[in-house]
Amino acid sequence: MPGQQPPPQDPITSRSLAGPLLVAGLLLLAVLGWSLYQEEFGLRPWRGYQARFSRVYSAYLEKRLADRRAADRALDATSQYKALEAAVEAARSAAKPKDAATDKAAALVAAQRAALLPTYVTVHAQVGALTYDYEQIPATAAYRGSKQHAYNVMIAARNQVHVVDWPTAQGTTVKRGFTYDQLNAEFTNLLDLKAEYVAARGQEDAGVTAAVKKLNDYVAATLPGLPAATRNALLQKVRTLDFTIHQVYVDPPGTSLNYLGGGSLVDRCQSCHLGMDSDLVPPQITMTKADLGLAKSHNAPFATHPEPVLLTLHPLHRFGCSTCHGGDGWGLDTVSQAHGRFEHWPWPLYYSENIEAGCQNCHAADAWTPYAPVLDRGRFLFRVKGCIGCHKYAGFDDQAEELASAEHEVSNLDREKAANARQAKASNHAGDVAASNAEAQRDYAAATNLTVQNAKIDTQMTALGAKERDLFEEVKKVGPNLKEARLHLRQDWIPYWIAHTHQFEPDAQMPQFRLEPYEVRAISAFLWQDALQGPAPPKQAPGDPAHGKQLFMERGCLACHSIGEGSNRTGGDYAENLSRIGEKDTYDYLVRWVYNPRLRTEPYDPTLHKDLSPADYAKAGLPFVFDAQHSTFDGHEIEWENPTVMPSFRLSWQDARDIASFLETQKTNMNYAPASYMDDPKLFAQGKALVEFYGCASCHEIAGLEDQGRIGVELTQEGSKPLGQIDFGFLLTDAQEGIRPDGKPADHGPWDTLRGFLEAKIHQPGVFDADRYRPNPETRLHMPTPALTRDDLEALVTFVLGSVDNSTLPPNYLYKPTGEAADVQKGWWIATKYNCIGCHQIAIGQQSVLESLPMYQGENAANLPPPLTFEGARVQPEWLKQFLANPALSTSDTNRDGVRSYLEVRMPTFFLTDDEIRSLVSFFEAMSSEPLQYVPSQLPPLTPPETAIARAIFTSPAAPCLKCHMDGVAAHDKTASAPNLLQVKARLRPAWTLQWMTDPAAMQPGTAMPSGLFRRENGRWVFNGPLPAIAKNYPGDMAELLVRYLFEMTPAEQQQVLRLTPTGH
Amino acid sequence: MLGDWHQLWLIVSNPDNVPVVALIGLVPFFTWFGLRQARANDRLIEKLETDPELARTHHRKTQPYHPSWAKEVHTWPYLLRIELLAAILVTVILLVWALSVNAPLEEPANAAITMNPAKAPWYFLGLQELLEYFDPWIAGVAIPTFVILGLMAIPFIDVNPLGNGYYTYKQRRFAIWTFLIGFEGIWLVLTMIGTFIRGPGFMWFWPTQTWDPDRIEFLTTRNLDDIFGVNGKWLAHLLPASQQANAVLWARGLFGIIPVGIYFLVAAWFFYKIITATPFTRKIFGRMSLLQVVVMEVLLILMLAVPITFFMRNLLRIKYVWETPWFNL
Amino acid sequence: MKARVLGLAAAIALTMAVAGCSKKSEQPAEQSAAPAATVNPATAGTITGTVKLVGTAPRMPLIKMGADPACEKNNTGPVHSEEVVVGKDNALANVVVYIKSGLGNYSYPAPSEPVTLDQKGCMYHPHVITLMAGQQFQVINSDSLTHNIHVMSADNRAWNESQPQSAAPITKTFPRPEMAIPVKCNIHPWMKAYIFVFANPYYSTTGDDGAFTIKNVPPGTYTVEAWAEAAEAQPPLLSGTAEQQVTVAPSATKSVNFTFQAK
Amino acid sequence: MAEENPGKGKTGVADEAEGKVQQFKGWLEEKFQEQVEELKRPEETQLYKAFFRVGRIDEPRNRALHTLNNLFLHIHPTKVNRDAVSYSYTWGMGGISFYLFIVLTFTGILLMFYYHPTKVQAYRDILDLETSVPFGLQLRNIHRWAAHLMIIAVCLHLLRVFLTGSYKRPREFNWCVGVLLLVFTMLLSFTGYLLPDDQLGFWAVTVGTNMARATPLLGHEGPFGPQLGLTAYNDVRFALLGGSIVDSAALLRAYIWHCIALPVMISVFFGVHFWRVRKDGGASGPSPVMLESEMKD
Repeated sequence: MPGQQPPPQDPITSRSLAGPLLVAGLLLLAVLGWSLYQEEFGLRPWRGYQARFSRVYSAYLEKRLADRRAADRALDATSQYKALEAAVEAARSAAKPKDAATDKAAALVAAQRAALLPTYVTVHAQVGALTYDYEQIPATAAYRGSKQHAYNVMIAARNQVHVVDWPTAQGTTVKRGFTYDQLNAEFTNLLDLKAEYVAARGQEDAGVTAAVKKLNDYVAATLPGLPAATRNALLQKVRTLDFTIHQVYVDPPGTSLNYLGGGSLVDRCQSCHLGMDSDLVPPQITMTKADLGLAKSHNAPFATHPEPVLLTLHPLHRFGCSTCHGGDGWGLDTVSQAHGRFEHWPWPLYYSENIEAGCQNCHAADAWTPYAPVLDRGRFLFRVKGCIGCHKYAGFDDQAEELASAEHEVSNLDREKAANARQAKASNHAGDVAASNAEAQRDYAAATNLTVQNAKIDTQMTALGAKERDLFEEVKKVGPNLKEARLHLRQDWIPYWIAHTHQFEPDAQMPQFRLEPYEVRAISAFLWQDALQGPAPPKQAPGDPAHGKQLFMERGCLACHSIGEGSNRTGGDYAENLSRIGEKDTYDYLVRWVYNPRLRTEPYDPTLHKDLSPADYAKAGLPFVFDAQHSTFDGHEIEWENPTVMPSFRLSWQDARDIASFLETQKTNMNYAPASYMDDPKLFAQGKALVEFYGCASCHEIAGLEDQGRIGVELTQEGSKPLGQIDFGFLLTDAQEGIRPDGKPADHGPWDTLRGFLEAKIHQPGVFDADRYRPNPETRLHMPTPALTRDDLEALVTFVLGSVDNSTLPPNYLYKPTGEAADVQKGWWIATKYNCIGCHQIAIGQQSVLESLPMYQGENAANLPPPLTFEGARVQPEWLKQFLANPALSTSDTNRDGVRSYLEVRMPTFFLTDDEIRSLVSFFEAMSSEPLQYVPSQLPPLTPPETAIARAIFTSPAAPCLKCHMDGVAAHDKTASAPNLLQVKARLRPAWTLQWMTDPAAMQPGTAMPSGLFRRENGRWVFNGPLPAIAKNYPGDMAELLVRYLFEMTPAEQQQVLRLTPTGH
Repeated sequence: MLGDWHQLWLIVSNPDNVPVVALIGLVPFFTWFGLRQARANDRLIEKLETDPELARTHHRKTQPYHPSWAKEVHTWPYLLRIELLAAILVTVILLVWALSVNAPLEEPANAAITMNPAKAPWYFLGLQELLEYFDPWIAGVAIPTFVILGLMAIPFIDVNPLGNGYYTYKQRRFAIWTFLIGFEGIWLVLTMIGTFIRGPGFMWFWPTQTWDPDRIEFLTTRNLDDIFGVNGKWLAHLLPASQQANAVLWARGLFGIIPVGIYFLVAAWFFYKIITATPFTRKIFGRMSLLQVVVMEVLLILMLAVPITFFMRNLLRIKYVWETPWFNL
Repeated sequence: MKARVLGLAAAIALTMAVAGCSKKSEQPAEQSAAPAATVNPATAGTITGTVKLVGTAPRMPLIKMGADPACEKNNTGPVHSEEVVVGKDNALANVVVYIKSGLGNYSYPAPSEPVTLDQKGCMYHPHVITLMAGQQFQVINSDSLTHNIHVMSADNRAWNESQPQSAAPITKTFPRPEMAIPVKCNIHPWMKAYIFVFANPYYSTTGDDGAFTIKNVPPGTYTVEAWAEAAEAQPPLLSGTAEQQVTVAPSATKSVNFTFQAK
Repeated sequence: MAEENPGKGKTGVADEAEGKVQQFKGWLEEKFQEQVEELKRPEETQLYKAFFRVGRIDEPRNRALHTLNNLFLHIHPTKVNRDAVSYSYTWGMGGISFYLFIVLTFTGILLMFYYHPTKVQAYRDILDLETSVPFGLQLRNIHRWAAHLMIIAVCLHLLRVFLTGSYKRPREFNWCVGVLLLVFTMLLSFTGYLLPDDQLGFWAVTVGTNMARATPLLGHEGPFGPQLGLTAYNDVRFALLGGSIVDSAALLRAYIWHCIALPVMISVFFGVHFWRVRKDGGASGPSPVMLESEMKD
């Protein structure tokens, strides 16, 4: 600035920047330090986990090691151990002298070889080079001289004698000369000798090896688990654990296991979940957090897999972790990143409640997934709660879709056939006018092929026709047939039920719709007016409620239905609770229903799209009869039965009346408001629109809406739905902040995830309507509210969450069983569809509903239906087919069980289709691992003496077979507890029968059939009781003899033994 | 719903928005910083203008000066040490930034799942915002091209010899205003709008308003010819029979020329008025060749068109003023 | 200069276009330019002759029809296999004589009357059937039992249909010429016949007298062939020159004889 | 020599030995001092001179030579305008931009070691980079933020240059080069956006390249594009992406633009820019103010 005194020094050149530079430099150092820290620790939290794991796990191992050492010491003190140890010692000392001689000889050979080796190597190289020199000189005249010379040199080298200091057996060293050839020979000889001594040594020690093995086997058998030495090595390894990333790397060829659409799977989960690393925790060790003393820690991911068998089925090296569990296998920086619980990871770890969702990813086609009870429950509920009514799910009760596709296929084939015929005609014509014979022959051949093709199509169409027929019958509806509402239900009850479904029945299968009163009125009126007016079911006289109650309890109704509410509730949850059935059903209808629920008022003709009235039949000149034998009208299939899964119990009309009378007593004193509007025709159109809107026809048969498909979203791949496509409505902010729709904090915090959405949606679908201006109720979300417990809700969430688009996974990872496993899955669909598992135990460990009921406890367990765990091995497939088609095994005497007529509980008639029966038979065979093609084994016929012996055993007092087994005497059969042995030949398999007779309790614990009838003696079964004189000298297998006897049982023989039986009656 | 501060925080803390947030502070600061020095220089100029004697002897900088000081200093060490310091500081800033904020990585690319909002990187958000107002070819191609060419044209149309190499405001009022309007008033503001205002569906959300992907917006925009009811009926008589059916198109096309033409004329006159507002600017204007004037006018007119369109669309709800079958303005 | 080049190009293009057009229009003309002539009966000649067997006729096995008594009903006596049927003077029957080649471009309408194959006494009558392509071929069943007619043609569509007693005649046509199509009845395996389908009417089958006549032959030189079943059998029962060159003068009758040697 | 005086044998030898030791000590000290002195002036050592060619830098000539002789420093003149070293004038943004470019090149090369521009690998490489590559996450963060910072620095550089009128004669051309460098900087950043192959980059690039559809004459949705027979499969967007959608070809193209083509181009223009800075008279100022009254007409 002018006028001012300039500063004495130039501010630029004089000022030092050292200060700022120093500060900046220090800052830089500090930041670099931060960076290093972040790299080493901040971004590597797994180091901390590994350090901690090393600490707790080595403590765990130390403790176990000490225990093990003590156990080892205790074992060492036992006499067996000592004896075995002594045996080892004895063997050792026995082998010692020979060993010493062999070892000495071997040592000499080694010394000789060592002495020979340097010379051998040198000479070998020299001769080799000289030989090459000789060989590479051309054998022409021009080179003859040099070739000869080279030859001489080579031969000289070969013949030169090399002296070696040769060790002898006496320990001295002698000079020994070798030519090239001798060297070779000696060297080979030494090698042979060495091999010989090694073999000799092994042979000499065979005794020792065997003894040691015996000892080790004994130790392993007495003290399973890791031996102390292994444990110690492991402990050292864990103590000095190297902190590294542990990862599973799977790279199946073709596609990828991850959902990124390509490349390998990298799961570094084990970097923190160290208990899963089999290098550190061998499979013999299973430990929980508590075992490690960290029971209360929420941050100790060190336990081993809780279900080791799953790891055996899905080895880590093939499946990794995230394939089943979700999460970000790459993530290592933070827990939330590793678990994929951050915004940008579409495949977060499943929460423990939904952990089995992972199974569904690959097991989507299963009807039953072992080790996944929650998932199985979800599948069960998906059907029972009627989800399947509205939501398509590929492979799940898709007979309707299959039927449609079969029809489609038929029409395609029809078209193809017509096209073929046209083409064949054209080809023939082309052949007729073709210029050359060769061409003509080609044309004719083409035409012939097409004709044959059409014939093949015909066979296909025939098969499809049969399939269609079966499918037509297999299509079942979740809810009752509402065409019969007018005949079936009380008028006043209908609107109440629609409006207050869950008040009337808290765990109803039918979900609660959210309806305005006018909607309820319109829907009720429509259903009422739309229903058939008649012909009414036959008028019934009143029955005996007391007898009805007894029958209701005994026949097995409770396997599916429940009765009583709250704590009084007993029975299964497969079908409706019947506590208030008396308030809704009309008596006459109920009697017919109980008698045979498949009986219909009028059949429905899907081709003509109408219910066929008696008048229609009359017009066609046919009697008004429709059943399995009269399942067509005017040449096409008709719906001749109610599409319900409820079977017929083959009751008499009187029994049906009694049960119905009992059920009619099941009611409260509730008064229903009269519903006079039910006949108001003005409500019809509005009601119909509403019924269509809410998709009632998805679960019910409703006249005029038979063809309405499923109205809901297909859920087959719901678990892969991008979050962006999900409408949280006005709950998005709440979801992000973790506030549940009811205002409480959500269990897992923010729930703006697919899982959170599904949980809220299935629990209370209506919440997503909240705060929305919906002047017209019909603009609300359709989905009704199902009645679910918390566990059931999670089961359904698990099922839907796991239903992902698995097309990106390698196809061979998807569980698509073939052979037996496929039969098992197919059979389970049917077994669960008809609730076979309500009465029968089918899989080992599974419990039927009846088993849990109070009236089948204790000794009453004998009244249970038979377990079917060995059914495939027990009975012959042909017999099973007949039985499933007609469980009474009789066309006339049907009010009974075909096999065990003494049982009160009854195998009902399910009216299964041929296809279902085939599937079930294959299912039982596959469950018992029986080969698919059953060829009855030919038993050697009994000789007369054998018959006599068998009869004697059969009737001996020690084997009172006919005391329990039915024998055709009516009075006895009532109290019998086992089937008639006359059925054996047609029903059972000999192999099973033998196994059964010798130890029934092993196959069916708690059976009335006693075990120990036979004892094993010299490789054969011998009757365990006092032997009848005639049988004393029988040399053969007596159990086998008895099996053969049973397979030859005739009524005459039965009568004969009946007379002989000391316990006869 | 306003008052959703969480939403605002989400936007501001979005890693990729950090530079934009930084710009909010940096650009005004540096503008102020530069203008502050410009003011100092302007004072000096004023002083020297009034005192020719001093002007002859003065070193003519606001920087401290003494005749004994060297006019130039050695690069080594005086410049390089500063560069070193700058490099260290930049490194520190960068490392701190990198250590505290992770670069975003979202879901794997998936053409089936549309991002909502699908936004360009922040430095292109201004262009993306323009897409709301112009046809893509204008916003995405024509405007960027004109911006680049316009920037490159600046040295050739700014004939003002003053203010070369020093901060000054008074000597370059027009140039500085134009640049600041273009750079900060248009480009930066559009970028800010694109970053902070545009939410799902590229809808307009005021700050602190929740970004609701399901929000329903009622937006009507009309074309100018609709407002004036151009229907081409009167034109139909003048057209050959073959074009009768296209009368509306013709009418619209012709009609559109009117407002566009008017705008060009008015804006040209407006800018002419500005650049000839003071004697000084008239002097500068006098130095310009015809080509320079035309190019400058065109560029200025086009630049002004951006904010005008912005206001027309957002306040007057007018979509296009000129419709033709090939392009719309 | 430029204009000239353009003009040249245009000229070339035009020429090519014209050439292309004319070429196209030629093709259909060529096809329709060959009108099939009809034979002038005034100048047509005749080929006649006989077919003889030299040597001893091979013994034909007796056909045993015992399996089906109904077969025997329609036969008066024992029936022999018809591979070689020799008439008086060693005349060879069931030989087909036809013009194999040398014919010009003539069109021959197929005769409207059908050729009939009768199944009688579980034998085919006649044993050798000749007809023209497109001519109707009728099969009748005079037996009181079911036959099937299995025509094993190669160039024509093969077929196999059953004909119960007193069923309506089966009518078929053979659109393509084909020599010696075997016909079989799978129910009565001895039943055998041959069908000859010709494109022209110049064929004749010898009867028991071994004579044949081919009429209405336009003048010219032809190759005439005689086909005898037994000469074609594997192994052949007969041998002989089956082919001869024949020149027919206008309105003349040319005589040709064929001989087969018994082996 | 030790035998010279046998009488004093022992002591003589000892003394002599001691003397030798003393002598050696002295020599060692001397040498040590020398060495220390030498090390006090490292710039005088042969090693230093071999590298830097000139000695002490506090001598004016040497200072100038130091800059002149250094390949890396000779983009600078040996002397600069005394006021041009102040941040308040230059803001240092040009230099910072260049420094950031170097940082970006350095981190970019390291990142290239871990990255495959394929649909299958790209995203997974980033995941790997973030979790298991040493310093991978930091590397990526630095690269990302340096890119953003560079754009900011370039923009502020533009602002400074405009405010000081530094585009005026004789620097018009260099201004144009600078504008191109701005464009290149943005394009570099933009092409890098796609490389992680995540939703962010994918949709940003989709939005960005969709504009190219509308290029007049060159895009199939632009004015006169359809009339020229352009479709989604032959227009400029197709050329940019190597396909009609953003897919593997686009990834590869972005990678090559980002790692090879654009860096090479920007380096060339950097060279031009720096060269012109020097040829046009170094940093533009601060120049002495010019008075209106001195303006020539």
